[in-house]
Parts: sequence; structure tokens; C-alpha cells
Amino acid sequence: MDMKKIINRPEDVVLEMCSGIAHANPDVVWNPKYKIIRKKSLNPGKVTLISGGGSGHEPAHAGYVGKGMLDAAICGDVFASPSQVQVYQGLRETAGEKGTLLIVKNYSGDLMNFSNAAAMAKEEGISVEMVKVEDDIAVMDSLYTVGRRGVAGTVFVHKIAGAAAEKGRDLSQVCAAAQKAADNVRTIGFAYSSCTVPAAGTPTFELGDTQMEYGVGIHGEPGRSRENMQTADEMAHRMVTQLLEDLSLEKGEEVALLVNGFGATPLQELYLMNYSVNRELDKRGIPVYREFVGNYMTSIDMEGCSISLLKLDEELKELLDFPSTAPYFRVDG
Amino acid sequence: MDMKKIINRPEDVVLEMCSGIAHANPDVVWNPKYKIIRKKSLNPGKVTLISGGGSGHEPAHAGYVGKGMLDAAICGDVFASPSQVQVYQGLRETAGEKGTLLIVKNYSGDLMNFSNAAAMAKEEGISVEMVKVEDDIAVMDSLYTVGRRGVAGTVFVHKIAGAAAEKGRDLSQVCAAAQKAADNVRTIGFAYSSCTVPAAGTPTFELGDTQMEYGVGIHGEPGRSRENMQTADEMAHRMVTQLLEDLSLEKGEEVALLVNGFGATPLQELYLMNYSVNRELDKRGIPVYREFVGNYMTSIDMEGCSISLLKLDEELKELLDFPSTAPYFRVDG
Amino acid sequence: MNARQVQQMFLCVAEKMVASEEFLTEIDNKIGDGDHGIGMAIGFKGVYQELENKTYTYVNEVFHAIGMTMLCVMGGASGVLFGTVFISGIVNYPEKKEFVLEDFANIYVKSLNALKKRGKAQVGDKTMIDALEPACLGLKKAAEEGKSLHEGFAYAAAEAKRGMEYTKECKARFGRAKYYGEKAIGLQDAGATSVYLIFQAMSDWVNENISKEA
Amino acid sequence: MNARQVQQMFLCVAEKMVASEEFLTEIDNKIGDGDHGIGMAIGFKGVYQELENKTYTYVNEVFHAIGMTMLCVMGGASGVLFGTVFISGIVNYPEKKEFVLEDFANIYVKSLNALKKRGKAQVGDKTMIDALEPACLGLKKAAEEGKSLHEGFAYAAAEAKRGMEYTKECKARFGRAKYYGEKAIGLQDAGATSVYLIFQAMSDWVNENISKEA
Ligand SMILES: Nc1ncnc2c1ncn2[C@@H]1O[C@H](COP(=O)(O)OP(=O)(O)O)[C@@H](O)[C@H]1O
Ligand SMILES: Nc1ncnc2c1ncn2[C@@H]1O[C@H](COP(=O)(O)OP(=O)(O)O)[C@@H](O)[C@H]1O
Ligand SMILES: [Mg+2]
Ligand SMILES: [Mg+2]
Ligand SMILES: [Mg+2]
Ligand SMILES: [Mg+2]
Repeated sequence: MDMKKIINRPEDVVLEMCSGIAHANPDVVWNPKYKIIRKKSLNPGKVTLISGGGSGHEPAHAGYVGKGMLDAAICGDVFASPSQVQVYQGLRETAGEKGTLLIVKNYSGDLMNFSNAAAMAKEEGISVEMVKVEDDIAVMDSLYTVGRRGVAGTVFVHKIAGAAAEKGRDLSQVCAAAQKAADNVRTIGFAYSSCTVPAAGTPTFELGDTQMEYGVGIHGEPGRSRENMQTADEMAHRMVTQLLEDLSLEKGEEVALLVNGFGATPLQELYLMNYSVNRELDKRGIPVYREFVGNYMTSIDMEGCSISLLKLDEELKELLDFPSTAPYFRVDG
Repeated sequence: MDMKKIINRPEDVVLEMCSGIAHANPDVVWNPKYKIIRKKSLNPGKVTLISGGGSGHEPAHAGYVGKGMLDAAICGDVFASPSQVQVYQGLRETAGEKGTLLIVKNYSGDLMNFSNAAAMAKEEGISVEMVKVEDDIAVMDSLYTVGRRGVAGTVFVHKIAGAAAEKGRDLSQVCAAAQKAADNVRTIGFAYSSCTVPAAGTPTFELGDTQMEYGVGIHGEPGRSRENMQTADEMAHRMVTQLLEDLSLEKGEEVALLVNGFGATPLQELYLMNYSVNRELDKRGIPVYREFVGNYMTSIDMEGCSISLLKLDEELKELLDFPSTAPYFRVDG
Repeated sequence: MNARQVQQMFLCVAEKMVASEEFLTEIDNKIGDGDHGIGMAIGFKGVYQELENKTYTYVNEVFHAIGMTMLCVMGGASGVLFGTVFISGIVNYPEKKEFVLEDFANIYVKSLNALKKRGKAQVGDKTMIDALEPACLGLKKAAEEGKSLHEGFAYAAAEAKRGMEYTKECKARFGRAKYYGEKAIGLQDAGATSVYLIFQAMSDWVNENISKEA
Repeated sequence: MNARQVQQMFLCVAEKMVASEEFLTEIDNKIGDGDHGIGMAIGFKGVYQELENKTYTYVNEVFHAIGMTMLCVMGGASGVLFGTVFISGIVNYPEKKEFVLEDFANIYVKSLNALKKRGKAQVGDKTMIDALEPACLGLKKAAEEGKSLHEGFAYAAAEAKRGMEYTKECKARFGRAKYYGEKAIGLQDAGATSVYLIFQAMSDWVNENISKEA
């Protein structure tokens, strides 16, 4: 073992980790064959919500399984989408009377596996809709790419969709609420170090002692530029400026704020960053309706953080405030 | 800036971080002059609970302020106890009708400042008791030292005392419950990297590429030995063996388990470790009554984790299960 | 080639792919997220176990077993993509106990088309398509020209290699490599490398195990 | 020395202590938690601000202002400990407009005793006591022998230095250094170093600013 990780064997990381999650959370059941973590008691009378993707983003997505949020999380290998068979099994295990919404981050592997699985489930009569999240403004959309990456903003989409489902809305309405959240959320992040995929054993990229990757992706993909580090205030200024511009947000429009750590950045720094971001938003007259600070969509052991802003209207506010018992996104209402 | 931290200036870290905590948590108020984070609405009819200590252990202690846990956290500089004047102000700001319990980790600075402050408050007629936590079994007690260090087990003491206070018990009873928790909790940890105190700018200690510090303290103090890394299962085996022995725990006796990250270790590894520890306890016939996995008592940005076991009886179980709304230690009952 | 021979061939391919894990990881590390080698190793370990002690009557069954295993055990983009390579070609293809070069050409070309439809990538997008398309078209050309199995497979492998080398010149439009933009130029695509390795292993097996007269 | 002179002396001490931050950090990094330099700097910056524009009548007031400031703005073990050094000696000590060597000796010895009671450390435990005790006893001895202020302060500083050096030989029984056990041997204690720096700065100021005849 030459990488410093608390593990046994790289190939067992996902299985052992998920077992540990399930152990610690008495409200979920764990299907090790298909790597599905789902609510112990499903409510067949509401729209089912499923998300998932590669592992390595903990607490995403298993930490968002709970009343008012997801019904199941399908866990792929580290940074690899779950297979279509896993997703298909997840769809079958959790199907209720009102159909299922899949929330997928915009990566080709995830899209192909989730949509193939949806097609298979539909053949069996399960109604399935899918919402794609592509909130990362680091990557400019262009004719040559297939859209932006889905990153931490996904957590807001889970929350909004979860509330809509819990309120008893039907599939098309839940889908519309999730889509509204996806349309109104933007994220940008930066890394002070690379992540190390356990099976690879070495850092995905190299950074100099004073360098950062601005606009990094949650799998350690390159961002907008490799630069020298800046202060928290300088970073907050720049990130908020770009997010507001991309969202076309105007003075007085309310937002929800998510300050998300990438895994190895301590709460100390995240809270400090939260203060910088709040002052920055305050300066521009953007009221923060609700804010969340912590590790929500990590990149294994990467150092750094992302800032997400969700532009709110009355409907989104109400859904954001709706109670959630998901262990990593508690909302008391 | 040559250390990779999201900060502005090292000397502003604590103030800015605490401002960020207070911003994110609408249920607390923040007194920047004395660095006190306390509940917005205090209940004068219950025993007041105060803890605190050096900063750098986030979410400790501000994250444990909430109904069913602490009433106030007094924040010192990074790894330095708050001054006695800070603690004294905290005592005055939060004094109710039933007196105040101070929960202090066993470090000379903390003990001296908290007990001096208690003496000052008593002179003004506030009843104050103090419970000292010394749960770290890495440091052998001997004639030559003044007891063991107080580490992650402190969080259980907060929880137990918080429940006892919320139930309306009087100061001596709350103190007794806290003392019982302190007497029955044991912790051991290891580090895969050093922390870096922001104002120092360089790591507190150096570790080789394959080395760990077994028995490390939460300020980067040396532990039992410097060794080569081992697998999660090997670590779990050894740590559980030593904890059970120190607690004189026998088959069938129930425990609460806390798998605590030191700040830079991702949830992925903590959950994996949780699985290893659970299997180890299972093998020995020790039922885990409740378990908690995450960052609870960190050492800034240290990599590594600690395991705490709290030996339970019926009273402690009931108090552990009592609801808590503290953001970093939610219990629904 | 009969079903047993095709089965033996893919057991050999599977071994070689598992052995290539580190090499593929290295490539995906540079312009992807470093998991392609792991994914392929998981997939082909599964394939090996699946094929190992079975007896198949029709060649189609071998392809079906391989494809289904990959879709099941392999996640990521490559799980679907490589699963599709083995599955799509045999959908509705008449069951046969023996495959000649033309059969291989038919099913691979069919798979290629399914894959392009599925993933939307074209030649030049720096994906496995850059290797798969010339390899499949190579098989087809060889079959049309009445070449032997040996010649056909060797030609396909050579074409795959050419395609793999060609990916070095392109910027990626799909998969995680696209975020590397210009930085990816000069580096080859992991999926295309896997395609080449598979075709090369098939060709090698045929050379060593099928008599030239067949 | 009158109150203004003592005030000037401690303004100078404060400046020197703030300037020693890095040196003290380095020492506390090796066998403590690295924050002693920061703590002392915060404390003495506070002291400087507190004393800067004030006018004091009694020397006692200067000590009181210093001690209270340290207890207020400095946390950690050293906040209480160094606060105690300045506060405890003057509790109940008669108010004086001028301090002679005997007065300094009296209040420092009183502080030393309070500190030993408070922190429970003895000479040999590798704490600031190792430097403070010889320094205070040195002041007392010099006063008893009728030495001048210059001689007395110089002697105290020399004794503090000896005590500081002596901490290298000890294992720690208090503070965070105790966890270093045998590993701490050869390394000096941070708190003892601060004590030496304070006494040396006092002696230097007296040498430069008080005429030898005083
Ligand atoms: N849309 C697509 N069409 C064809 N091939 C693709 C597409 N997207 C990705 N690929 C191929 O998949 C490979 C990456 O596979 P892998 O690393 O296993 O998946 P992931 O991108 O999920 O990490 C790329 O090298 C590329 O050849
Ligand atoms: N019980 C004690 N009695 C006397 N001095 C002590 C005691 N505990 C600690 N010290 C002194 O305090 C110094 C450490 O101060 P500092 O680093 O500011 O505090 P902390 O230990 O809280 O980080 C030690 O070098 C030692 O000289
Ligand atoms: Mg991947
Ligand atoms: Mg300290
Ligand atoms: Mg990849
Ligand atoms: Mg210190």
C-alpha cells in the first residue's frame, strides 16, 4: 500500500464503504449484489426518486436517501456510473404506483446506463422520467461538447424533487419541479489538490505548491485554468461574480447557497469561505434565503470547494423548506 | 501564502470561521468580542451547558449547540484554550436558574481558564460545576502525568449531559450523568498526516510516505508509536482490542460507537472503517446500540480517524436516544 | 470457427484485457478519470468467469454471454459501450454453429452502427469509435474480398491500431476527456486502446490456434 | 523606577516579545502544538495597545494592566500562566509610585508561588517554572545583597537563561509537551524561553535607560 487511505483492498472499497453506510443508518437497506441503498419503508403512494452515479462523492448519493429526498441511491464503482442492470434493478425494487423519476448528473456513462435502464423498466410497465443536471459553469457550453457537467447543484435538485414527491404530486409535476431546480442552479469550484482514485493509487493530476485548478470537475477533470492560489475573499468575489452572471441574477432576487467541500477540506475553511461568500452576496444585494455548508458532493479526497447558487421563486422556497430526514440534508421546515 | 488553505489571513481564521458558522445556523447568536456561539433562545429553567476549547476541532464545539445538547460554545484561538475572561463572559451571558455545567477536555490551558472563570462566576452567585473528559487511551496514565487527554469521546459527554439537562434534572444530577459518560468512554486514534496550524504555516509533525502515528492526539501530539500503515481491518482489530480492554468490557455489554474523522479523511474511508469496526465488535459479541460516523472532533486538516466506545447502561441509552437538534449531532429519538 | 473456438478465443482476449489494466489506467489517468483499466478488468474478469465452464452450441450465445456480463458487472461509459459492441450485433442475427469471416463482419458492423447511434460519437471525436469503425469496416472489406479469417482479423487489428493512433491527433467531444480540450492532443484515447487490444488479441488467437487452411 | 519608567520598560518588552513570535513558534512546534509564539504575540500586542497612551501613578497599576490584558486577550495555558505572573504579585501589595529592586523581587516571588500553586508544576517539570523560579529567586538574592537594579535584573535574566537551558534536560510533566516523553529531551520549553526573553528584555531596557547611579 503506498497511498494513505483507510482501506483494505482497492477493489473492495465501494462494497465495504456501502456496508458501513448501511450499518450506520438504520433507516436504509443495502443490496450488495446490485449496490443499491434504499429506504427501508417505501411509500408506494408517492413518486419514487432515484439517483446515483459513480462512488467517491460521499455523502452523495446514499446520504440523501430519506423521507423528503431520495428513495434509493445506486452506487457505481469509484467514478464510474453504475451499470444499466444495477439501475434497472433499482427501478424494479422501488417502483410504486406513481412512477419513478431518475435524477442523473450529465456524464455520458451515467446518461447511457440510466436511460438504457429506464427503457428496460418502461418495457415492464414502470413509468420512468429522467432529469439531467448540468450545473457546472466552469465548462462553457459549445457546439462541440454535449453540455455542462453535473456537480454539487444536484443536491438541490434531489431536495426539490424529494419535497414535491412527498407532497403527493404526480410524476410529471415532480419532474417539472426537479427540472426547474436543475434549470436554476449553477456551480463553480476549485481544487487545491488532486483526488486519488483508490484503484489507481496515484493522484489524478499534479498541482504545484502554490497552484490551484479553477473550475475543476468532481472527478478531478481540468477546469478553466491552472493558477496561483488566492485568498478566500478573492475567490468568493470571482466565483460569485461568475455565478450571478451565468444565472442573470438581479439585485433582490433570493438564492439558496451551498458551500461544498471536496472531501479533504476541513469545515474550518468551508465556514470561513461561507462568510466570504455571504459578504460578497450581501454587497450585491442578493439575499440568501437558506444556506448549507459542508461536504455534499465530494471528489474522494480532493482539497477545495465549490459554491452553488439556486435561484429561488415561491415554489422552490416552499419545496426547499419542506422537511427532510435524509441524514446529510436535514431540513426541519 | 505557502500553505494550501482557504483563508484570508491566519490571524483572522477563527473570527471569520465563527462568523460563517453563525451565518449558516439561524438558531445561534455570535458574540465576536468574546467568541461565544450560543443558542438564540435560552431556557432559563434548565441547567445551562457550556463547552469550548481551542478552535481547529470543527464542528466541535459550535456544531453541538442546539436543543438537547450545548447552550454555548466558547471558542479559543486555534489549539489554544479560550481565555478565562471569555469563559466568564459565556457563563454570565447564559446563566439560568439551575446553574451551569462546564464540560472541559483535559488540557492544562483549558482546565486553568475554565476553572478560573468558574471561580469568578461563583463569586457572583452563579452555581457552576465542571466535568473533565479524559478519554484518550493512547496516553497511559502514570504518576508523572496529569491524566489522559480529552478527545472525541467529549461529544458523547455533551450528548448525555444535554439530554439530562433538557429533561429538567438539576445541576448535581446533570453533572452526575456527564461524569458517568466521561467515566465510560474511551478513544484511540491514528494519523496518516499532520495538521497544519494556520498561523504556523507548516505541518506540526512529519510522517514518512508509508507511516502513521498511532495514538495521536487531536493537536497532533505524539501517540504510542510511529509505525507503518496497516489495513483498515488490522487497525480496527487493534483499536477495538485496546478499547475493550481498557473499558473492561465483556461479551454482551452494549456500546455506542463513534467513528471520528480528523478533518481531511473523506467519508468514504470513515464508512469503510465503520464497517471494519462493526465486524470486529460483532466477532467479540459486543452489540452496537447506536453508531455515528463523520467528522466530530477534528484536528484541523489532519488525515486519520479515532474510534470511541461508550459503555452503556439503561440510563445512558435513554439519554443517548433523547432528541437533539444540534446540527452536527442530530438524534430523532 | 465453432462456438467452442470463439469461446476459447474470448477467454484468451479476456485474460489479455485483465492483464492490460495498468496500461489502460495510465492512459485514462492522463485525459480521463483513471478508471478505464479498472472497468475493463472488472468486465473481462466477469467475462472469463462466465465463459469458463460453459458449453455453447451457437456462436451467437458466446457473444450474448459476453455482452450481458459486461452490461451487468461493468459500470461507467465503457460498460454500456463495450456491452453494446457484443450484444447489438447478434440481436436478430440467425443462430449459427459456425462463424465465418463474413459473420464476424456482419455482427461487428451492426454493433458499430448501434454504438454510434447510442453514443452519438463519430470518427474524429477521440473515442473508441475511432478504432472500432476502421476495424469493423476492415473486417467487412476483407470478407468482401474473400480473405481468410487470419487475414481478416489481422487487417482489422491493424486498422484498429491505426484508429487508436489517430485519436492522438483529435480533441475529445465525448466522455471525460473533452474537458481536457487542447491538452488532450498528443494523447491517445483509452477506449480506442481497448478496442485495439481486443482485436489484436482476437487476431493473435486465430493465428496461433486456427490452421491456415481453415 | 517610577510608573512611567516601568511602563516604558514593558512597552519595550512587549515589542521584543511580539518580534519573537516566529522563534517561539518554532520551539513550540517541536514539542508542543506550535501556538505559543502566536499566543505570546497576541498577548503582548494587547499589552502594547493597553499601555501605549495611558498615564499611571502607581507602578502596581502597570502590572495590573498587563496581567488583566493577558488574561483577557490570550487563551491557552500561557494566557492564564503569564497573566498570573503579572497579576498575582501585586494583589494586596501596597501601592507605590516607585519600585526599587526589593519591590520587584517581592512581587515576582509572590507570583512564582501563585503560579506553582495554580499550575502544580515544580522545577524539573520542563515548564516556564524552570526559568521563572531561578529568575525570581535571583531577584530576591540580589535585593538581599543590596545589588543595584542593573545588577539585579541582569542576574535574574542570567538565571532565567540557565533555567531555560536546563529544560532541555528534562522530560515534561505538564502541558502538551508531556506527550513527547523521551523525545522532548534535548529540546527547550517554549514557556521557559518566553520567561527568559521577558527578563532579558527588562534587563536590557534598564541598562540602556536607567543611569547606573540610580
Ligand atoms: N459517447 C461516446 N461514444 C463512444 N465512446 C465513448 C463515448 N463516451 C465515452 N466513450 C469512450 O469511453 C471511454 C471511457 O471509458 P471509461 O473510462 O470506462 O468511462 P468513464 O468516462 O465513465 O470513466 C473513452 O476513452 C471513450 O473511448
Ligand atoms: N501546569 C503548568 N505549569 C506551568 N507552566 C505550564 C503548565 N502547563 C503548561 N505550561 C507552560 O505553558 C507553555 C505552553 O504554552 P502555550 O503553547 O501557549 O499553551 P498550550 O499548551 O495551550 O498550547 C509550556 O511551554 C509550559 O512552559
Ligand atoms: Mg469513470
Ligand atoms: Mg495550544
Ligand atoms: Mg474513465
Ligand atoms: Mg502550545
